[in-house]
Amino acid sequence: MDAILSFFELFLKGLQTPTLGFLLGGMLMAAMGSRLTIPDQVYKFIVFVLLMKIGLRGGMEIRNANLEELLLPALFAVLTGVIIVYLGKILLAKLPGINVVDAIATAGLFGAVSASTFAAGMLHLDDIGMEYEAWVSALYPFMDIPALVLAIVLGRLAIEKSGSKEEGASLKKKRKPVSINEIVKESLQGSALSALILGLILGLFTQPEPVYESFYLPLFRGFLSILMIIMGIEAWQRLSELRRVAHWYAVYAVIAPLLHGGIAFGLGAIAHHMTGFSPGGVVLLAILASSSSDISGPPTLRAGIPSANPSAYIGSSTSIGTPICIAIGIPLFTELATIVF
Amino acid sequence: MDAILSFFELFLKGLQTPTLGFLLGGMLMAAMGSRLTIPDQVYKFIVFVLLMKIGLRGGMEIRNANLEELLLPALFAVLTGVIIVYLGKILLAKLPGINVVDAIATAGLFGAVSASTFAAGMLHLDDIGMEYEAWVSALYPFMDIPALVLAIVLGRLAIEKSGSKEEGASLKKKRKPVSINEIVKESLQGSALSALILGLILGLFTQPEPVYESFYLPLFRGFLSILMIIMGIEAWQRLSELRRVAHWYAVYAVIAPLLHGGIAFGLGAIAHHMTGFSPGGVVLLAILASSSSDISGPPTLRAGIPSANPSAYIGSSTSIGTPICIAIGIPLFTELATIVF
Amino acid sequence: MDAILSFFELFLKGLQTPTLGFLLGGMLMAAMGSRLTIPDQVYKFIVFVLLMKIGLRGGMEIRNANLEELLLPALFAVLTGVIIVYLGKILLAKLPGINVVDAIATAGLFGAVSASTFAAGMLHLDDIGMEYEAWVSALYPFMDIPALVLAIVLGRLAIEKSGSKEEGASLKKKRKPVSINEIVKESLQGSALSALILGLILGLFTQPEPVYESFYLPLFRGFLSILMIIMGIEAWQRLSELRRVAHWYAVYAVIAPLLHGGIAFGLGAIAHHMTGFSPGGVVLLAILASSSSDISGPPTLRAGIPSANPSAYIGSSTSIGTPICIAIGIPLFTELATIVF
Amino acid sequence: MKHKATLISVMTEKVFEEEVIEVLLQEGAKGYTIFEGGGNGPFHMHQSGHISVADEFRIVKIEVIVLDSEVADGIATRLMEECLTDRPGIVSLSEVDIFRAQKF
Amino acid sequence: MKHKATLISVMTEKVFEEEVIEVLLQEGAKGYTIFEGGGNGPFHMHQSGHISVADEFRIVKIEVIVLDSEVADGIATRLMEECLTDRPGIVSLSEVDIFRAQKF
Amino acid sequence: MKHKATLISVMTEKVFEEEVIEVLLQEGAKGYTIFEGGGNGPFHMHQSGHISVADEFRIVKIEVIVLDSEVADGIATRLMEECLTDRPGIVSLSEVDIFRAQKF
Ligand SMILES: Nc1ncnc2c1ncn2[C@@H]1O[C@H](COP(=O)(O)O)[C@@H](O)[C@H]1O
Ligand SMILES: Nc1ncnc2c1ncn2[C@@H]1O[C@H](COP(=O)(O)O)[C@@H](O)[C@H]1O
Ligand SMILES: Nc1ncnc2c1ncn2[C@@H]1O[C@H](COP(=O)(O)O)[C@@H](O)[C@H]1O
Ligand code: NA
Ligand code: NA
Ligand code: NA
Repeated sequence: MDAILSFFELFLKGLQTPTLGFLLGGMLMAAMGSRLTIPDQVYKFIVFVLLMKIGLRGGMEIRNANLEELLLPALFAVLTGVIIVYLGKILLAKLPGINVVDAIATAGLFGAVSASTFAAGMLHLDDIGMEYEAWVSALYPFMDIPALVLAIVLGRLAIEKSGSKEEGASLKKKRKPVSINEIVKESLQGSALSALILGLILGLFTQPEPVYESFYLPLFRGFLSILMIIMGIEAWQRLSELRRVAHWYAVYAVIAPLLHGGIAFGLGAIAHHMTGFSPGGVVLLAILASSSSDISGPPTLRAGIPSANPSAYIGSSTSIGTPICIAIGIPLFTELATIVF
Repeated sequence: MDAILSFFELFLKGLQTPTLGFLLGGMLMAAMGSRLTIPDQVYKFIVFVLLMKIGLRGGMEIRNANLEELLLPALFAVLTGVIIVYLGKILLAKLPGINVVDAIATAGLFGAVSASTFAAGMLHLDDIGMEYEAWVSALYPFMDIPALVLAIVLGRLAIEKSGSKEEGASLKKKRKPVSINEIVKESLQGSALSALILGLILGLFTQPEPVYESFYLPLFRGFLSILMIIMGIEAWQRLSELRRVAHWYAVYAVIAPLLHGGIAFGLGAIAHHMTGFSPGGVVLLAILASSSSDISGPPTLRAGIPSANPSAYIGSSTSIGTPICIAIGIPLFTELATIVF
Repeated sequence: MDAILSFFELFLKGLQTPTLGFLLGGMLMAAMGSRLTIPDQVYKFIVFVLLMKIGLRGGMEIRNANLEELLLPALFAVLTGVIIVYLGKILLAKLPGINVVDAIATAGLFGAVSASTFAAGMLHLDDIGMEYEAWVSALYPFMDIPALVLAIVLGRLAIEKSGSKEEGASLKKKRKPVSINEIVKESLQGSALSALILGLILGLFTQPEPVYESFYLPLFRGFLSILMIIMGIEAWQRLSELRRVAHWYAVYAVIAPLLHGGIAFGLGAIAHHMTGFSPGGVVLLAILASSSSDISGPPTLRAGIPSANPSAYIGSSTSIGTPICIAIGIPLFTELATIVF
Repeated sequence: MKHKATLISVMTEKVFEEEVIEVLLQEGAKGYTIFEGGGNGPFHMHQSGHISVADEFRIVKIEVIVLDSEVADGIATRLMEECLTDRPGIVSLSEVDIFRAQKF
Repeated sequence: MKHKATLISVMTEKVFEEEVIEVLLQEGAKGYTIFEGGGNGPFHMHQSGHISVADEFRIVKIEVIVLDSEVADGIATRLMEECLTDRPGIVSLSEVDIFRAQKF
Repeated sequence: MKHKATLISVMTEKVFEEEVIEVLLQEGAKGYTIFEGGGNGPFHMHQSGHISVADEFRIVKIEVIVLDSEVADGIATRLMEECLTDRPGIVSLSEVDIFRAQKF
């Protein structure tokens, strides 16, 4: 009871934090029909700087870290990504009016990771002073890639099985078979993961402290605030697309972030007890799971499963999944960690 | 006499302030045929950050403000906007070679407000330490919207009256009638006002102090300097358009900023004596009036009165009105305030 | 021997400096097929801010400088630009498989100056505390313009001489003759030189200290780091173009930066002994010579000598010349200065 | 299987884009594509250049392919009368061949 | 000297651009041009709008001119079958006159 | 009222845009539209890609509609001879129908 009260208090206070406030502000603007936009190129630059900042810091701190500790959490990250996709396939595809291929794509996006949400989570922990391992940002690809790869493989298998008979024949001859290697490579080469990896490498092998302190760190909070406005606008605008697809997507999108975060939190707690994974690390693992990909995921899925309907997967993720994760997921898992550990 | 001398001194010193210097620098570059450009997307982002900064600060300070004090200045802002448009219609439309519809559109743009000029005015007051009310930025829409709405309504009435007889009939059936509500809504949804309002709301209801201090505030001066360069380039480039229209536009554009600022200064002085409106507030009200819209105004007018010639209204405002307002208006009204109050 | 050792040490340490590290990081990303990109508009804005920063500082410091001292180094800058082009024409054009027009264009690009490399050199000197004259940035156009003008003139003469006989006749009637004035004007109006000159003027005639300290200076290091990533990506991507042209371009591009820097270093040393040109100034003169133009040079050459193959000149310069200059040239000339002076 | 169809190209300022699209959809166009550009025409001046403080003044080209050439004529006529009479803009029609006629 | 040629226009999402170009080059096209835009079509929704968090969903138009109209038909057919069957996209052909035939 | 007209499309690099437009205006074109894109052609390489440190190398397409097909031929011939002989670029002509002939 106390916990619930304390969570509501936290939530109300959360509404006042810039992160959530700016997200809601963006939604409000879009809802009022505002023509406010942040140029696409600025958006890309902001995301790049945020990911470089996270990567650089991770890289600089990893230098003295004990990387063996990463093993179990990384394994759990992979496991979470895989579970989310299978779970989504089972849950969503059974619902009325939902095509199995669309269900798989949606689950893939929820299994993948949002860099922006992750950045918001990190800033939150930094602000309240909850510590986490230096290498936590390196967990990102361990959850992101397996989820996307699995979704694409399952999606293509589903298409082949149910496949449009007339065209099937001519297509099979010409379309290349699913290559897991290819998809993994494609994922790693995406702009979000590339920026993170570049930051990690530069943090690890060069001495970027002066530029980190004078540029990447001071811009972090401001750029994140703008990113939240963009995501808010986008969330509202995608709602209209969500309305065109089955309502069950909306239901899934409300529950999924909390369910997925909960699963990861549980696995993280096991790591906490087995190898001393920090409470902050557990929270960030939960946020990775709770978030759904907004930058690299959609185009990867689009290329991988072209016949899946983006209105379904982008709509669910951007319009509902992400706001729920930021508004409820982040404070919830943080609060949970202070109670549990 | 002393006052005039002191103003000239101020003006010479003003030439050295970065704000005006950067504006003139931009004009110089364009005059020399330079291919220097600031990308459009960067321009939009800069304007967004400036307006968010102004809005956030306003919102944060309004929390403890006595909002009743806003009433009279807001009323005077509306009045100024309306006076400017009628005055412009009367003065400009009488001049030889000037079409009444173009005259109205031009007056509308001068009645509306320039966010960039307003930002320059605020920075100037901050630099010399002249204080103003927290809610002054909220006056912006009270002058901007009435001026644009009135101009569009008058413009359309003028077209209908003088209207091209042949097409008139078929048009009247199909064109929607003027809806004031629509125009107000359109104005509020424009990107400039949206950013300002978003900032105000976030400043009022969330706790954006950390992000304000670490991001919006420190970038303000630099972004404004770049905006001045852009405006200088633009001012010069539009001169060629101004040359295509009647010379009287140039005359109007020289006088209007000082005349309009003077009117608003007078109304502001009344508010000063009646309700204690601060001298800084009076100066900013005068700058709002003196400025002419450069971001939202032109497209609003273009959509509202498509047959009005943008070379006339944008040329007058951007090439002459804005530089006069920044170079002469801002120091003039500031100096006036130190003398008068 | 000691000197060589000390240089290698420096080079290894240099690999860890963010400047070089970020350049290599960008190359690595591109080599791994990453889709990481920095939007073009952001790139332009970054270059603008870097050049404004350099210009502003130069302008502010020049106020108290003895500008007569600039004469000899400026003369040597011109001389270097001219020597590089003639040398390139003689060396490159003799090599098998190389067209004389392409050779001249390539030499022109290596004679011209890279703003980004120059910025990297300045930051390096600032970091190690080696001082240089306030007016050093003003040397830029003295080397850049003569090199480009000479290359275009020589290129056009070569075309006329060897010229395609059939079309020659009709062309000669219609094409305007080479106008040196035109080319100089075009160069000065280019976006890079314009930004530098604008900064110099504003630094000289206005009081931009507050905006310099609050904006241009703090962003310098960070923006340069991003520029290095962009240049790294670009360097790798252009390699494929270089592969389409004669291998001798690659050989030239490896040697040229060191050779050209060496020539300028020698001339700078003369100025050091004659007029007290500072060691830091000598290093920067060498870096100007060692660098090859990446922003304004290519389009100027493209317009001036359209039949020259951009794969040859851009490929050599961007893919090999620039990385060599940054990785080896900058530390080499700096080290040389500490030994020699 | 190739089919004859008509491509309608509308050039106008961005600020009038929405109205044009409304007409297209009312007339039953199943799809359209929009490109941004710059331009100059006999009706006033236009933003063709680099800096564009008033972005909405940019030129857009809206392309629509319809199967029936009479529908195309109807769309073009409505556009000329309703959207472009006292505004900048031109409309042109040309013949194209398309595939999968059911999409148009 | 004018020559008859065929212009092939492909509209699809950016994410499929690479595959289309691969087919074009395989079929011997000597050049092509790409424009970015926005659009809407009967196959799912598309990003036509302003903000585009998923930039790869933008519409591109790929234009290729080839001399031989049968080559054009062949390219169009291959594109429809291989690249655009279960994906967004349309292909159209039109007649143009070009100069310097050796370039095509 | 529909009228026959000719659409001239010029693809070249941005750096040569100004010269092309000069020719168009000299020949009496009353309007033109420009789109930016990327491309590849047989004459050297072009920037088709994403990053473009040398923005002026981008491809532009300049579209001009003129009423008289002989004027169109004249423009095309002048462009080929004066602007595009030793430079990248192609010119194509096609037939279109336009409205309000007085604008062209
Ligand atoms: N003859 C033309 N050829 C190509 N585009 C044109 C032509 N005339 C006008 N345009 C385009 O249509 C827009 C509006 O033209 P206007 O209605 O004449 O102002 C111009 O900005 C051009 O982009
Ligand atoms: N009738 C049409 N006219 C013009 N463009 C179209 C048309 N139909 C589709 N398109 C374009 O082709 C893209 C893909 O269409 P679709 O395959 O129907 O999803 C759309 O986003 C439009 O850009
Ligand atoms: N066959 C073609 N089809 C479409 N566009 C082409 C073609 N050939 C060349 N282009 C365009 O024209 C530009 C210049 O071509 P080029 O003169 O061959 O270098 C290229 O970058 C393409 O954008
Ligand atoms: Na996830
Ligand atoms: Na005003
Ligand atoms: Na050089």
